[in-house]
Amino acid sequence: MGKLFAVVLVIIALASAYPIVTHMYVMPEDISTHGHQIDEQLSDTMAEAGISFLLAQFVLAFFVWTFAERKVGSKLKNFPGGAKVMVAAAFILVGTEVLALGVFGQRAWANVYFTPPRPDALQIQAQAGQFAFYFRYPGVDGKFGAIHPDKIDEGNQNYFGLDPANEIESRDDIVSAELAIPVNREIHLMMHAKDVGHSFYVRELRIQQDFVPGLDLSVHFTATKTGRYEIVCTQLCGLGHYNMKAYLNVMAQDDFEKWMKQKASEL
Amino acid sequence: MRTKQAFMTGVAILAAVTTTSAVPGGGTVSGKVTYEGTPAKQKPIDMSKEPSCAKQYATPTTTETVVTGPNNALENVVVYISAGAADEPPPSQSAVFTQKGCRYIPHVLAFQVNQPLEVLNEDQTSHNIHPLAKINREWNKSQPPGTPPIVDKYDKMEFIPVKCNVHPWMHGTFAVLKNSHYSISSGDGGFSLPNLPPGKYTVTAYHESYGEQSQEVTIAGSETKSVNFVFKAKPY
Amino acid sequence: MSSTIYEPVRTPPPASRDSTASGARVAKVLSGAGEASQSGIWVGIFAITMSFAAFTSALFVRQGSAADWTHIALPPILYGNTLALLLSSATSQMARRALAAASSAEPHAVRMGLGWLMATLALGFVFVAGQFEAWRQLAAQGLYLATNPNSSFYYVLTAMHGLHVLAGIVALVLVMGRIVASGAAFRKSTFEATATYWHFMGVLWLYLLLVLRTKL
Amino acid sequence: MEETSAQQAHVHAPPEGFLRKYVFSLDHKVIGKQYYALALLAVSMGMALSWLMRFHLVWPTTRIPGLELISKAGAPGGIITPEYYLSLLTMHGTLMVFFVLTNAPFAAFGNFFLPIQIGAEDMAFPRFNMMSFWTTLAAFLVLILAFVIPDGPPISGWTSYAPLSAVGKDAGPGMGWGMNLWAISIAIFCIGSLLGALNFIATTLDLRAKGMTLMRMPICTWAWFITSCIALLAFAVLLPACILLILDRTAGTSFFIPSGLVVSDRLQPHSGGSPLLWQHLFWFFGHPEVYIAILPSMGIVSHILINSMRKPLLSARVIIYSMMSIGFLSWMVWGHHMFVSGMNPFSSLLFSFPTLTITIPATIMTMIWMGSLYGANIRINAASLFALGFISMFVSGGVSGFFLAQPSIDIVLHATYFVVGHFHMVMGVASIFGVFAGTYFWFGKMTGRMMNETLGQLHFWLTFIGTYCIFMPFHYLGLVGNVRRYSAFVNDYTGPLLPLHKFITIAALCTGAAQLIFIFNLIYSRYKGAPAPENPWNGTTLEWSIPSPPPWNNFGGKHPVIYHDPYQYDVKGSKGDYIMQDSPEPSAG
Repeated sequence: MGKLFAVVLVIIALASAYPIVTHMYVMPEDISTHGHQIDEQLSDTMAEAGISFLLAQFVLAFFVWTFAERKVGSKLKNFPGGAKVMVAAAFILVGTEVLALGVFGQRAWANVYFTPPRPDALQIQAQAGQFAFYFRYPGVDGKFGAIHPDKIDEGNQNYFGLDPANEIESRDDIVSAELAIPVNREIHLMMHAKDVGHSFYVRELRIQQDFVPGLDLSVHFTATKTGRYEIVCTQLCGLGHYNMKAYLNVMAQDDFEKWMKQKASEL
Repeated sequence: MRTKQAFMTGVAILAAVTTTSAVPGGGTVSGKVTYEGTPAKQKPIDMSKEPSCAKQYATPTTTETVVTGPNNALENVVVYISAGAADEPPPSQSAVFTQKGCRYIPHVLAFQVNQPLEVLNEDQTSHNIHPLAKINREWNKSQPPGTPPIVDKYDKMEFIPVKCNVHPWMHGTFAVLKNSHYSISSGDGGFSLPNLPPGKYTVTAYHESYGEQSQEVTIAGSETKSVNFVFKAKPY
Repeated sequence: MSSTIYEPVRTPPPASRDSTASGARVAKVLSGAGEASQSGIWVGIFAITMSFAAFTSALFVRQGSAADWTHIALPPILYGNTLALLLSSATSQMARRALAAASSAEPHAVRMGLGWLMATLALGFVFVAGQFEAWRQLAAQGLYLATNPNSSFYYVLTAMHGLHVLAGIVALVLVMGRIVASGAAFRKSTFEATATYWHFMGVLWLYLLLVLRTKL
Repeated sequence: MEETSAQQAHVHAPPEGFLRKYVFSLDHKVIGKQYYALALLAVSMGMALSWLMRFHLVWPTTRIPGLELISKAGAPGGIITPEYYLSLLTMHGTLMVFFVLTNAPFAAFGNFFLPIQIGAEDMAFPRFNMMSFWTTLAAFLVLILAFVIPDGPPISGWTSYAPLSAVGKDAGPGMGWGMNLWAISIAIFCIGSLLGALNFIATTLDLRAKGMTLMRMPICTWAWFITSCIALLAFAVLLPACILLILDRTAGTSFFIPSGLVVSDRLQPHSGGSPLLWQHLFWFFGHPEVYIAILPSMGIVSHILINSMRKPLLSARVIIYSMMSIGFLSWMVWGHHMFVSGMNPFSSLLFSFPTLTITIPATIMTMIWMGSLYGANIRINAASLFALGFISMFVSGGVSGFFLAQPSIDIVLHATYFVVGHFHMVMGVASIFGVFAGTYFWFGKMTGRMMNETLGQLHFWLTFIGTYCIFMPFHYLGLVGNVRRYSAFVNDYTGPLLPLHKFITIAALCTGAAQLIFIFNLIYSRYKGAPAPENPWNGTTLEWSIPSPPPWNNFGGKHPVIYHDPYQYDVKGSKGDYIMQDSPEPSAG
């Protein structure tokens, strides 16, 4: 039985490692300027964690194989060096690993969160509500109209609660269900939650940030590859959570301008 | 209570009989609903979040909060007798509210108090029906594709905004009315309330964005009275 | 080799050290959980402190999270209540002293202790009544639980503390019942525990009062 | 009141009558069994719910016959609606975390064995002990009441993030009375757990038998003691959080609800609240809760491993100190659940380091366990197999912690199936393995009859392989970015993942079915099992020095005196290869 356990364990360990080693399941290609750091961090961690995983399982299997169900009265002995070796080893191995991961991990994090957006970044407001995202562009006047929660009227596509009757700024605000952005231009996304907590997750952008009601957060990123990518909500927000998504549409600069004109004409 | 009900039904049936028998003698109120001023521009709906619906439209459909027709006709206005007519028992056939292409068909559904209401989902995605009733009991149910219709009824008169939580652009209206004398203005804004026994009536027109208007009208015999409503339209 | 596991493994344990130490413990165990009620009450106090720490840190976070913090003027009667509670602490201390001297030899000590406990109990009731009065005064000003965040926290904190005081009152009554029943032969441990708890109620209230007064 | 009950514990007469004996019993052994039974009921429900969820995920349009009878609105025509899926998810999480992972390894085994292992006749406060079980049961009943009310169970997940959980019925089906019941149930549960923890601590401190110094307590006693210290703090924080939540929902206060929220087209009448406040309070409880779930299993596994290895651990002290430091560190890491939740990015860094540091004591423990296996003579049986399985499972679930502890990686893995796989392995399966091991090891002592070994080992193999088949793939899904808590896969990228999801579902159904073997084994052995001797495993600790099952007062009125450290195995020159803790026979110096 002990031998069987060892064999099964080794098989499980190898089988578990196989899809990782062969990159069977991976994130889609990164299209952001900061993402590569996260990816490197991820693969470094994968290497370290993977090795410790296999090592631990194999050692466990080996010990069980060797020391299970020996004949009665067979001489027992202790691991040379005893506990002290173990503790020292754990401290050195894991300690360094932790430190390394910690320190390098912070670099990637700092890159995303501690660098302020460039002043010329394109400002877009994102609003998350049950159960859809809507995005707002300031329009020609470059100003966002104020938000009046009491004026929200979804049947009439007034998702942000704008008051064009009384406020000129909001008349030219462009509201869209897709996030259209120009390629290679930094986007400063200001995040506003209409009702409950939501989250903004684009795998290709390596960006995930919660919408917190009453707290206006923002993220900034630069997309380097045109195309259509999925924006999904990752914060449980109610019955339609699974279906809360929108599209990120990265366009060439002139396509983006065309798109803006077309949207403006619909106003 | 029960006896009262029985009595009411008796009366109602009598009324029904008289009205139906009195079709030649019954009067009619008809007319047009129009608007003045500039109504809000109906915006195209972006359904990209729901591909199965989006692909049903060559060009994106627009919102339906204010639907207008030629020469200022105003559609989707519920015209009904708010006073003067006896309450009637509900018809047995049910009013059907269909979700198709992530829209409500019809956009405004009028039916009677206690008349069975059937909600169908003909889409490939699951919808959520949330009638925001204030007087009646509020409910909020999801309807995955391939599930049986949701059957319900309302026991008090009310205009109930209906929304789908999953698809924020989906909005409609339930008009729960006390009698069978109602009509929803068509593309040309026209409506007609036939079979009115002689009497004095209050005719009311309800629009989801522009509110209510009422007019008095007296029917003697089998005449046809013409009543028109004009709503004030706002650009925003 | 067992020496590598537990150092030192000497057996049988040096009678001097071990048996006296734990011998005493066993004795206590036999005479009922004397120590247990003491450490029990301290553990309980620790838990209560923790949950009020949670409440008050919530208060501070909430105070910083939004601009809607309208500071309410505390009803002056609170200070009267505070005084009552502190006095009750003192009287319970007197009771403690009296009862410590109590023995079958001098039964009057028991009566004295009971008297002090009566006073403690009365003052406890005064405090609770006073807190109710404070609520009524606030309500008269139109300040209710949901009026503003500050009043919300005021009601929550005072209510929670009040509940704990009531629990203490119940415990006091029980203890006094015991003392009346068994005279000088009553078990001191539970009384001690109750007294400790009662003092803690006073300390806790002072802390809450401070928190409710301070404006960040 | 305390003292009468304490008195009860030591001078009370044997309980009379069915009610006193088995229902409102003051006997810690009966209460332990009651907890075990409750956990068993909860785990069966929780597992059934996970079956429904997994089934719906991969066969969304297939009718589930009979489900309509349970909830007509939730499963019209036997097809699960999105909100009912979330209800199942919420109840699964709540049942498993609170009523299984907290009750089984801690409350159940702890109640039964902690007093025995320290040589006490009962808990310090048997009345409190009884109360804590009945409050927990009440909490359980209140929770499952949500299944039968028209509103249905809540849909906001076991973490119940505000404002979704706070705004009331506008937030969706189940968020009316369903959510109220949830909050009330958890509040009650907190009270029960606080009473229990208080009792455990007082008992360990004051009722130890003569000679039972702290360092002579068995490792599992230590684990239960440390766990109760954690629980005392954790639930003391969750209780206020629940009270504030209930007030927000019912009294119109605004602790967690900010201004200007429009839910279901209705402007909410609240202002100024802080949603993050709930997250902080919840996770300040929530992360220690993870260790409340896993530490007792660590203790039980160490206890069983030593016995099956027939030699002591390299160092029991190191294990105990590691458990302490884990318990201590668990208070500084709650923020790692909130890396992307809008918390100050600097604090993310602050939380990241202690989180990574926790891996050090965890690794030390693992290495001590494995290092001790070296040169042993491991007795293989159902109990020891599950103990070994625990180590493997703990490692597998632990390494994925490396990823989630780093804010930068958490950006892409947060809220994906990677997280689900991680915590199911490390706190779910691992801790349940500890419970299984404990059951096979102690069942004889608890009931007087041994469990069937063959069935036990069969159960192990199926469960061991099955759980790996279920939870390893979760990590792969997460690496692709598959978001958790989705009731249907409508995203473009989920198509190719469906086969893997099907595999998981099938594995889950099979593994679940395998648990029926365990249930059968429990019932069968309870009545038909071989009679259990006093010391079937040649154990050294006090529970093996008394009959199986133990008499109502454990030691038959005698007061054991302790001469040894708990694990005197492989002792030269002694008759057997072990010396009981209470035997005066000298151990080799």
